[in-house]
Amino acid sequence: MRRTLFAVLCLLLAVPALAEPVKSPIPIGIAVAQTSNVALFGEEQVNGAKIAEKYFNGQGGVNGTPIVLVFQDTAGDEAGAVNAFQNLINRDNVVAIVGPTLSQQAFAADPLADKAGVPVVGPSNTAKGIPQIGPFVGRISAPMTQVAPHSVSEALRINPKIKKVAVLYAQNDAFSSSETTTFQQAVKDLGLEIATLQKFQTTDTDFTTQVTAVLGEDVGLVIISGLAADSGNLVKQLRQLGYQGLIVGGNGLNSPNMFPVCGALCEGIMVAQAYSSSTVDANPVNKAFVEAFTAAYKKAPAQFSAQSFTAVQVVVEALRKAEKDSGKKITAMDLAAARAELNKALRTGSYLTPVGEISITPEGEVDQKSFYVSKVKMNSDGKTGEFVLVTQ
Amino acid sequence: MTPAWFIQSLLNGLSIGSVYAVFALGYTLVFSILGIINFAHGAVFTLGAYLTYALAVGSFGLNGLLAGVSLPFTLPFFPALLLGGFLAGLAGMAVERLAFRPLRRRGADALLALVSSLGVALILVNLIQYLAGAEIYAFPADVFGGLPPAVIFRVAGKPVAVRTAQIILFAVSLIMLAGLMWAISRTRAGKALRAVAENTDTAALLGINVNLFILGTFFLSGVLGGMAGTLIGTSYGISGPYFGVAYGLKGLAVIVLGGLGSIPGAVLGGLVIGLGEAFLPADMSSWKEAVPFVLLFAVLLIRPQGLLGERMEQKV
Amino acid sequence: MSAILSAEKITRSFGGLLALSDVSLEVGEGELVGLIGPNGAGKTTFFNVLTGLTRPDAGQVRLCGQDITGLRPDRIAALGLARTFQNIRLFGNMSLLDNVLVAGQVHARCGLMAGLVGLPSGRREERTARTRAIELLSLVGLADHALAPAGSLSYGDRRRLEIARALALGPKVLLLDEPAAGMNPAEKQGLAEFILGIKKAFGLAVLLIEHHVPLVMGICDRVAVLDFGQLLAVGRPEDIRKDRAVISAYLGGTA
Amino acid sequence: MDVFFSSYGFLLAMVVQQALLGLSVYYPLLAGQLSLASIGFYSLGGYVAAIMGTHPALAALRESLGFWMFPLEWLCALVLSIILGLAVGLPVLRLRGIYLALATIAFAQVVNVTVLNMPIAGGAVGIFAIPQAFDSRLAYLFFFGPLLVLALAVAFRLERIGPGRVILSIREDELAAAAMGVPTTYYKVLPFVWGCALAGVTGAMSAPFLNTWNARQGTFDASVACLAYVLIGGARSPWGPVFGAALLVSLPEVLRPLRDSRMILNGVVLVLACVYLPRGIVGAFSSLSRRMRGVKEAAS
Repeated sequence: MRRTLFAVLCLLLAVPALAEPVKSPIPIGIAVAQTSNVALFGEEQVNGAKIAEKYFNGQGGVNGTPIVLVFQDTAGDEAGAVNAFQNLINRDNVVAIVGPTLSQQAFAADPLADKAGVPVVGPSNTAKGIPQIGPFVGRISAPMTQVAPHSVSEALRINPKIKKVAVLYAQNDAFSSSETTTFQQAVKDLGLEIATLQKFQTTDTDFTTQVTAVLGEDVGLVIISGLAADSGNLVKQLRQLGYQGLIVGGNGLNSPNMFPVCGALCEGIMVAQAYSSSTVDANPVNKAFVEAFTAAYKKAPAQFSAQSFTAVQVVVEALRKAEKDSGKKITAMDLAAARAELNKALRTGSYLTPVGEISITPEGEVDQKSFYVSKVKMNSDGKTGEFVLVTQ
Repeated sequence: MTPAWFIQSLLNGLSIGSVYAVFALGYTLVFSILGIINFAHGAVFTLGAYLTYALAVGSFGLNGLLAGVSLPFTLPFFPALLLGGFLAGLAGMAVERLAFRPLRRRGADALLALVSSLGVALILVNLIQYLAGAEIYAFPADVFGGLPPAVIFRVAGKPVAVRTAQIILFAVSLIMLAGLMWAISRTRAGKALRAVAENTDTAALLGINVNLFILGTFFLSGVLGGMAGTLIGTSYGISGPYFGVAYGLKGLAVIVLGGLGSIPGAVLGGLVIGLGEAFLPADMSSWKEAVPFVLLFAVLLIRPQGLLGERMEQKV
Repeated sequence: MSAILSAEKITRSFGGLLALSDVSLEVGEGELVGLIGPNGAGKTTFFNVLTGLTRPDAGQVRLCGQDITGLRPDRIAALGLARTFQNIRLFGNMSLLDNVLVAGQVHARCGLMAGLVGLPSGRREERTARTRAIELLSLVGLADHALAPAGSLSYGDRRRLEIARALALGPKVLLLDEPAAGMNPAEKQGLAEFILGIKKAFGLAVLLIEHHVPLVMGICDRVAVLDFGQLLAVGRPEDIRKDRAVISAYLGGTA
Repeated sequence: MDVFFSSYGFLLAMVVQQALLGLSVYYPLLAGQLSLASIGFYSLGGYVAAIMGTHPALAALRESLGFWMFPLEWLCALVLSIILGLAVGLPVLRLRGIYLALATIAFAQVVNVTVLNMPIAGGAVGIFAIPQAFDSRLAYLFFFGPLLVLALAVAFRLERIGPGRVILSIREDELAAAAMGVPTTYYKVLPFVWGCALAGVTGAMSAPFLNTWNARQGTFDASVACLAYVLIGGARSPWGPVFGAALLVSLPEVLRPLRDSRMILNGVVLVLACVYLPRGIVGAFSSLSRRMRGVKEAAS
């Protein structure tokens, strides 16, 4: 009885697996965290992707065929990412997947897409080893190894008297703990001394222990790798307790989310950025993106939004390219062929995106031409502010 | 270990510990009456912070259903804190009605209340995200009016700094703790509370409306949780709908450390854990999250009933 | 008559309240001793001390000459001291059979593995244990309900099941804590005969706490009287009936 | 059918995997001990497998053992879990009820922080690119399935043999059990350690299953989820954790069309299940079937 019931259930749920054509509008999967505590980033990614959908469909989509984004929530864990991917691959029949939010989730879910031959474009996975998962896995988010030294040397240029440096990082955050090693290397390479190395947790709110340790060392520069909320608090408490020197933040501090946390005390934080919303003059795509985003959400886009926009853009442009190269409409191909063509196209040529000019290497790693060092400039209301470019 | 460091750590520990105590008292009140841990307490903590934020600032950000909606009025901080606490108290009552009373009426396994309160927590947290988004919210810098952000003085040449938010945290917590202690030991309601805690059946015989009483306790517990959430939120910002999870867990450590059901125990437990965290040497800060639980573990092995808990004699 | 169970100068207090003070009592082989006294006299505490549930502040308990003071309750039970409880403590959700089998487990020789894998030795042992358990249930007249949950029994049946369970330990001494509580006179009479019967059949020594004085006087070889933690008197029923201290303290007009 | 398995294969394996974790909570509950330590052992077991599967120092061993590396990982996780289970269980099981539950939560939290502080565990990123045993995630049922069968078989077998009855008697009345000659400490530690071992081995099997392992596997939420499987499924039958896991693991997937409000409904279902199925799914089934049998008997 139980067995027959199971069989019937399977039959009901099963959909015949024939060689599927690509549907029109062309479905692109967005697998980011819409629930759980990772949703803080996922929401920004959703916002950016939605702008991209509208923007590129406004341009006529893929040579006349519109695209449609299919959102599947990955929640905050590995299992959620796998389930979202499975749905996108097998049920939603997407041509490519943009996601997931966290590197840890990528390690669990990307291999599935790779095996199924579905191109993955990681919008925010920066950990080492992700492009190596397989030939279908790529990313547009740069590991910050190249950019960190820039912000530290920029700080040294502003205040050449800096000798001692304090380094702080969020120990339980994958990105921050790898970023800090880059920072530490940069500090050593510049001949500075790391006077104190402090760890904290992204869930921490009280940083007095760390701040007291920093104040005791009389340092001229504090380097922080963390996420927006915790780092914002850390900066706020550093300043409130009397730290006067320069502060360099890692990529996690490159978010307007930090502004409400440290308020006016955010002023002057220097961040290394993979994305800057103030490059609108030189970059028409970014101009369009920033304008559309600001109109929709009443604030300037942050890096996560820009990167998810970029990921969608890369997929759309590669689809266009694939049509041109093969001489066939994507919607005329069967799904597997379309995915393969798209993957090939993704890794050729370069893209002018909101994050600047990028290309994807054959291995899947991103090659980003320019990074930015910006300084936080707070508005007089003490709640809002912006990142002002220091160098380019 | 300099004197300045000692004083600094002491101040930090007392300030955060007193909020732990306020928060944990919410757990303790419910536990002393029902013998059950209310897993939704952390969610009420979060809710309290959001409510006060809404009242004090007037609007939420750009994600979630309430994006762009703003209140026609805003309140100064202290009225907002009180009203937010009151509303969190109502939420506490809703938790009772949804997660606890139906189970009590059906005489279900007491453990099941853990799961159903967890379900309510899940609803609350995701509802917050649905309505207000997953963004970080921080109270404006001038939330306390024109007070300076911190006071700095020197001890033996080294600076000791006290943030205004810390002082307010400590002061409000102390007032709440003192008020609660007084109410429980002196007022009629407090005595009735102790009677119900002692024995529900006897209390019913004495003419106490037990259901109403439990509802009242949940209200009080919600007020404590919600106000603790606001206090932490003003000091450190509201880090999204999952803001309360870590505190919820820490609160459990506090009440068990102090002794389940013991009100002075919750206060002592809060202070011990707050001080324990504050006095952790800076180079061990990566172990900070483990402090409450290591303390809890150690105390339970030495005193299974917690610091101030009463030893339960088995009745034969 | 050699003492099989002896308590020497047992003292125990709870938070300043002296529950037992210098209580000494011996139970001889095959003897039935009654323990009477008003509520709160310390009778149950005395049982708890004997069975290891409560540690005495001072004094010594011996079973068959061996010092068992401070041993864990399960060790004491395994050595041959079985008991019932004043407020019946059965395993309510388990069947009658399982209740008895739990106590019989003390005698099991085969380990957990043998049972899990279903080795022949384990199965054989399980069979014998079941047979014995059914015998014990028949003895108390409950074999028909062997598979019903213990919680479904009537009050009197629960008392009898508890005795059957205690007997499954194969005890040398059986401690019965108010077995007749809540029974009507006819049932009490039946119980008295039942106790005498099992005592004889199993060659047991029995120590019996009972409020119902006529029952105690009727069947016990000796009676001990406890009052406010003090042992007032020990002796044959007819002597106790005449004991002045006992009469004034406890028996009052009923003597 | 193909689409079903390719879309839901992972979910099926996941249900079985979570059912194992549910059972690891179920075992100590047999003796009335509410322990939430399982997730700590699950996390540790996963780290054992992840480290053994990726550490460069063990490359030669992996080379020579091939597929047999996996059973070796399970064995190591098993041994570690048993040793640690004994070390934790012996002192902790003196505690009663909610104290025990909280002490075990504390244990899992401390494990979490410790792991984050151990360089070999890869910090917050954890360990990734763990060698796979199978091509498909569904095939991991070959790992989890037999373990589940074993765990269920032991649970059902326990109901019929002496030591199992003894364990149950402790849940019914620990004091009376002691007075009936039951060495209660031993019979409390036994199912506790067995639960720890089960969780540890499940973790070791899960590291390749998820392909990555990190400290977030051992969160408090996960601990409570395991308890929820047992209670929602039914704490009085070994099928309970299985049905509970099946419901609670697949629920968020079933609710996927609701998008960002799905977790709200998930919570609602949890509350409703507690209120309307106070004895769990299995309990509701058995009383339903009893009633149906009653109707049949009345009719005949």
